[in-house]
Amino acid sequence: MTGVSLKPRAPFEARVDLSGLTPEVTGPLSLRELEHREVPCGGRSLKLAELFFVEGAPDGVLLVEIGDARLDGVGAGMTRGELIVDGTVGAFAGRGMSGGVLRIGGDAGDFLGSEMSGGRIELAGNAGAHAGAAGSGARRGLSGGVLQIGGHAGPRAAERQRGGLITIAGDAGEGLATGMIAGTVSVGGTIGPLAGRGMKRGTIFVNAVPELPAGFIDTGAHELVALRLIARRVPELSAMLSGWTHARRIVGDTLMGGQGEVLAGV
Amino acid sequence: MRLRLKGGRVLDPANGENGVASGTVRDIEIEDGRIVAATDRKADAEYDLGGAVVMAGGIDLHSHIAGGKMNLARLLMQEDRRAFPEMPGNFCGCGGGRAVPTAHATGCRYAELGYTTVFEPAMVGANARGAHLEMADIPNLDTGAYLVLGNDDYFQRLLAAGAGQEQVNAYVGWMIEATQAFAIKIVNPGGINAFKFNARKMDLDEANPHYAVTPRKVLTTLIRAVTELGLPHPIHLHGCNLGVPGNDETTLATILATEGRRLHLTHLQFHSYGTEGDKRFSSSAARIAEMVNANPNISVDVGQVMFGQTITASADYMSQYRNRGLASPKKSIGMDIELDAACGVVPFEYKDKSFVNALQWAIGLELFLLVEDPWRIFLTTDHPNGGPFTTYPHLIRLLMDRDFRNAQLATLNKAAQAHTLLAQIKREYSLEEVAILTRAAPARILGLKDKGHLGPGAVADIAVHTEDADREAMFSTTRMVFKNGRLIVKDGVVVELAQGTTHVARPEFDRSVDKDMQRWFDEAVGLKSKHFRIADGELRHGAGPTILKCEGVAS
Amino acid sequence: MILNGVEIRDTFAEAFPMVGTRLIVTADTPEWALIAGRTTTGFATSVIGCGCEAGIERTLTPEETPDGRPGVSLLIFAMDFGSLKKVVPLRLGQCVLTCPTTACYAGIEGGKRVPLAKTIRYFADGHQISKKIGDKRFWRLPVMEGEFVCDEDTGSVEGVGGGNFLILARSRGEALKAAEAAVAAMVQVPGIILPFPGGVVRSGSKVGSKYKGLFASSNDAYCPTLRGTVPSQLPDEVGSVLEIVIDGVSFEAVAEATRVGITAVCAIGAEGGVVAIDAGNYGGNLGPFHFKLREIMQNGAGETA
Amino acid sequence: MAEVQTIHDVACGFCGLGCDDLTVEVEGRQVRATAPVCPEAARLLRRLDTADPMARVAGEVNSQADAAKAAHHILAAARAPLIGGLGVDMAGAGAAVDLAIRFGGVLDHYASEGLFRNYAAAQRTGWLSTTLAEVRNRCDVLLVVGDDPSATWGRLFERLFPATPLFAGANRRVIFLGGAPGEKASAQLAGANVVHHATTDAVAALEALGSLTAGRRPPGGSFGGIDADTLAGLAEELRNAHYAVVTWNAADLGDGDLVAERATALVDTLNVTTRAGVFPLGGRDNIIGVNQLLLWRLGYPLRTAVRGQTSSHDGTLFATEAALADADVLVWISAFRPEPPPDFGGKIIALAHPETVFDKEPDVFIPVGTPGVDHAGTVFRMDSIVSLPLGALRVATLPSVAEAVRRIAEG
Repeated sequence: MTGVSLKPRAPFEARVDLSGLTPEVTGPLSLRELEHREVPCGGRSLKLAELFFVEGAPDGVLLVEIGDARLDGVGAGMTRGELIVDGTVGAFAGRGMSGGVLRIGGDAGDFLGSEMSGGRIELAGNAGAHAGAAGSGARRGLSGGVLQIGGHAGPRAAERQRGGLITIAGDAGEGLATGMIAGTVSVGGTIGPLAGRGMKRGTIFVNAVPELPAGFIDTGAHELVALRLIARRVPELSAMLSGWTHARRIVGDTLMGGQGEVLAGV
Repeated sequence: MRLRLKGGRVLDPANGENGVASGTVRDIEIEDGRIVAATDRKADAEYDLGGAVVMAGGIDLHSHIAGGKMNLARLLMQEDRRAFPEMPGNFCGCGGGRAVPTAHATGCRYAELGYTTVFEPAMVGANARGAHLEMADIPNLDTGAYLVLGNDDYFQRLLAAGAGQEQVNAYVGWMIEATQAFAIKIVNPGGINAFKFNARKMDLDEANPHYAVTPRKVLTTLIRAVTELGLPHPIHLHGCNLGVPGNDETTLATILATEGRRLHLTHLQFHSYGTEGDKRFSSSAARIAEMVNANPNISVDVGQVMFGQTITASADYMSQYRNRGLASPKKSIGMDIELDAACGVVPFEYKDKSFVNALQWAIGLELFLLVEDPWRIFLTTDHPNGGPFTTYPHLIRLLMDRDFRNAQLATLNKAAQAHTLLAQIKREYSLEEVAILTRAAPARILGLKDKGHLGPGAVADIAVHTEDADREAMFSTTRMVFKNGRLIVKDGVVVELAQGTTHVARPEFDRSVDKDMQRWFDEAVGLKSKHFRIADGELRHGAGPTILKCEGVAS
Repeated sequence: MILNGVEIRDTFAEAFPMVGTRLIVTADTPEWALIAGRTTTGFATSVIGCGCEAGIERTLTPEETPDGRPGVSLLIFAMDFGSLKKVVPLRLGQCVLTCPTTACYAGIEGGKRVPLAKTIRYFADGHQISKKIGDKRFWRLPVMEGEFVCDEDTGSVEGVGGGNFLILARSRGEALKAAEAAVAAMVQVPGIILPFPGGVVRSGSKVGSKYKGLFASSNDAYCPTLRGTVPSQLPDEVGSVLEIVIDGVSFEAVAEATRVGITAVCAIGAEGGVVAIDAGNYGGNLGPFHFKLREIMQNGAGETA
Repeated sequence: MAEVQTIHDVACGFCGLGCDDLTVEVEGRQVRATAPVCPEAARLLRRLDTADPMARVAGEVNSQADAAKAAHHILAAARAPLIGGLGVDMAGAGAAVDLAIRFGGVLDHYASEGLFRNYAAAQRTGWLSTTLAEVRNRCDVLLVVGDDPSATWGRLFERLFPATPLFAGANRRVIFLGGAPGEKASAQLAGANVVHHATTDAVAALEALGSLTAGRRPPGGSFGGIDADTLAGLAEELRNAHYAVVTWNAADLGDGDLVAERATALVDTLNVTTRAGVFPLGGRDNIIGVNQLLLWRLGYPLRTAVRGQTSSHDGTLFATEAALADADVLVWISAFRPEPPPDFGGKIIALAHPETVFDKEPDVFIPVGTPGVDHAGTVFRMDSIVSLPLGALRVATLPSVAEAVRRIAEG
């Protein structure tokens, strides 16, 4: 095995925050140094070794064996390297990440990839609320990179998204892309109410037109060259868009003077 | 409790002592928190200073350390807090921040730089209780606050109605006492009030749209009030047109308006801008310094701009609203406050490659170097408006080391370099001058007789620095800092927390004003005047203030 | 050196540095892509009068283009980067934006950026939409016909302009036939264009003029009707000369095109009326790129001076 | 019988409006407020001559000292405490932060939901706001978004609309966008020109109003159920106002965050040409004061976790409901009212109002006095600027939160 592996000694009794413990940080440390590194756990801070078996050889890869829904901040602040979680993670996975790859085998809690600016997150399961969104107090959600959600996404995914790409293979919850500033989000499944509310710019790709706020205006179906371009240039969207030559273009949120669009394949 | 600090080179300009120049060392003796004449009695503790430089604890007479606007700044700039957490250790307050440090971090970082007294220069009356609660949580520092006055509707109404000076004096006295203030600050005289009536600018002789009162009238009336009430510190003035190119004329006119009465011009750098050159922005530091030099009634602090991210917080909502578009990151808060004042909070990043920012930097240094009397100019960055106070050691080196200064200058925006005469200024501050700027002179202008010096009777607030040719290094780390005779910092690190006191001034005034104040608060403000008033016991967790009784000069 | 009866003269073509860029223009049909390509590269024979030299590099199959539609690849060269930044948006705005069904993409990744939609997006009057994929941005401009899709910018290369060779033939008909054969072969070489009409120039020039203010004038040494009246390069048997001028993205591309072109001409040989291959130069002092004909024909490569 | 003592100008710390002109009658241990007082304050100030409950540990009556010891033991063993409720005065808030620094834990106030909805605007873009005395005297057009706030702040319109404002003039305009004003509001606003526009979607109505105010007419005939022309008329009124104020209660609005954002944007637009401010409602049980204290002590607002000499803040993860899911100990502090702790499976230490009725007996119950009734204290008003000294109305027999917490810390 290459890289460092963290294997929880037992299910966590409180939330553990791994923010900042990224491959580029663990890489230069010896196993012993890593074991002594303190991480917040509930109301205390504990040494990593009190929570995990720390094994392997430090390099650019970090592996978390057996996830835990109380494990927050996995890959938060990552700039390079690779972080793989075999199971489920808690909140803020990949928050503020600017590079590298984060792969999560299970589900993720709230704020997955929030304020992310680069790199790639691949989530196999479902994401909680606010995936790719702006965290509390932050002005912008995901502004670059790719966030791929294999399952469903909770409410307010892509809120205040500023750029980059979010793909949701399953359903998206209420308030998708609320206040979206720019960027692209695609949803394979159904979409909850009030998607795109207050959206300024950006694109939401959908298979069927969802219920949209009053400020959205249907401009009809159009043959769009851009669809062909995106289908070829963006591998993450090829499967969804490759059959599309025409799309229904619904522009909004005009109530706020927005020029975003919902594009639905026809 | 008797302490003896042995073998230090004592730098005490207030008492004319310069052990650095003479090379002589001597002991300093402390008894129960105060400096006493040397005895041969046995001390409870002795500290060998090994020839290090000994000065009185630093005094910052203008640094925004408490009050509602600082909390708004914290709320708005969580980035600052997150980026600079306090280091864990025995004296960690679990807070942090650099531009707007938490109360605990403020007290600790100031102490580590050898400062022991800091004044909050813009306390809004409506928020005074909150400001005092916050100051009580600042360890290691004695504090005090200047009350923002002159834009309040009560005062504007008085002037509009042609009230006599006695009536004004009574009001000012009442407000000082009610808010537990130490001095009077005027921010954009009348401008904040005018902004509430939708005026967007206010010159010295421009009439308030509602009251028809001019800033000149506000200024001269309040100068007279503090003089007649006998407040130790003159009016602390943040003048009209802050930051506006061409405000140099306003500043010069303001100095003339004093007609020889004492006035302190704060963050003068922001008020020394001309309109020459292609960019219509130029340095008027030389003109203004000349005027300051010629008028011994004027004292100033600079409000030096230091490059990097900071956040600006001011009662001057009119100016802050104007600067709102320059916010970086792009967000800002403004607030009209209680018929009293206002505030504006705008994050700002001073960039060395920006023409305007680089020139602001140069203008500040020009002022420092061209104002001749070190007893009338004080070292400030208007923390955090020009930059955080933690940049002081760097600033001191800029003043003391011409080569360093010119090397810094050479890296700045080229056009700005061409617009400053800084490179030609040969002056370098001496250690003694720095001690005057940061200790002796502020104590004197504040009327704090037992501070800023090391003579018998002085409060034993003492900073010990190991001499280093690199003045930034020297002032970045203190060897020892004593607060009231207790060692609180050793080798640059806090080793104990001391509870400071809050200085307040107590003038005599005609108490018949109270009846009118009650009516005003009942009818206009919608709050009982007695609840506006702050009791002594509300300060410093019940310890109460340190009161400086003022003797009025008026009959 | 004599190849199939054709003398390869011991001389060199002297070429200059130019900056160039490549655009990929697609359309719904190959015909419309070609129309867009021709229009965009029209009136672009020589920088002297056109501001740039441009041509269709080749046509592209749908599989080769970013949006999966038929397209053309265009090369545009100018004397300096500043001019290139001016002429490209101008031609894009007048000839591609206006042309039905087209889209325009960057054809070169690296180098200094030449604005495409970055400049012409303002045509959309605020309705332009941008999309960033990876670090590449493209724009969508609403137009009457639908949407015009265009990359934000394209890269540029320091290329070579003015590579050339001269075909000295017995007659005009034979010269033209040889030149056509050369062009047909040369257009297959990637990275080059032949900016003159049909790839051929009949009015080759020399530097300078007797008239003030003219920088170039008729290459009298190669004009058959002046033989004897001026110092001539033409033996008696030569009745007509045609030149092929080559601009390319690199020295190698131009050298290769030169080789391919001369080879095609030599294949026609003396039998087809070709007498000699010559090249235009200015004594080697003006342009840094020297394409030595004999070396190219011997080694298949040249060298820089 | 003790004689009845009438105390005037009593300050009230319950709803955040900061009324300080209450009259209270005190008779021995009994306390009752007389006019002027709102029903809520009257209820919360009322005290009967009953004996205070004793402290309890696991349901057994115990001394305050032993209860403090038991609480100390629980906290010392705690892995993830939540210090919640936080209905305390400033001294109590300081003690709660000390407790968090000592034992670690998440700090949140039980009424913080509205605060954080407002922070969606205040922290992200900032806002231009105003305070009570400014609204009272300057506001000539008041836009009230959502339901009539008088239900929560009984004297709000009485405070905002005095008989003779300094500047606002006679014909002050109040626009209710949402619920209709109730009887109380209508009475308090008798001198003002009141209109009501019901809306199915306050956010959409505000968005359209914002666009219209900025001079953009959005496509569509009605927004949130309000006719576009009506909204255009309101926009005109706002633009012509000398000092327009927008107020709302984010805690009460499902999309409170969006209301705060849209109101902020509207006020930003207005300030380009005239003056305006937002006046967000809130402030129950000194939440604003506690939040202020956290900001200057920890640098973060409520919903902050302290652990191992660091603190971190998150408006979602450290909200009471979310934090409870992971907490093992709940320190429930509610001194202003008998607010019971939320349903929680772990150990509960309740520093609570003596009349608190618990669904489940807490592990430790320490009854505490009420600031402004049993002991003096300081509370902040909803605008975060003004704070009020609360006085003691009777002799305290219960400790203040600050005292109780100090005893717990000492063990």
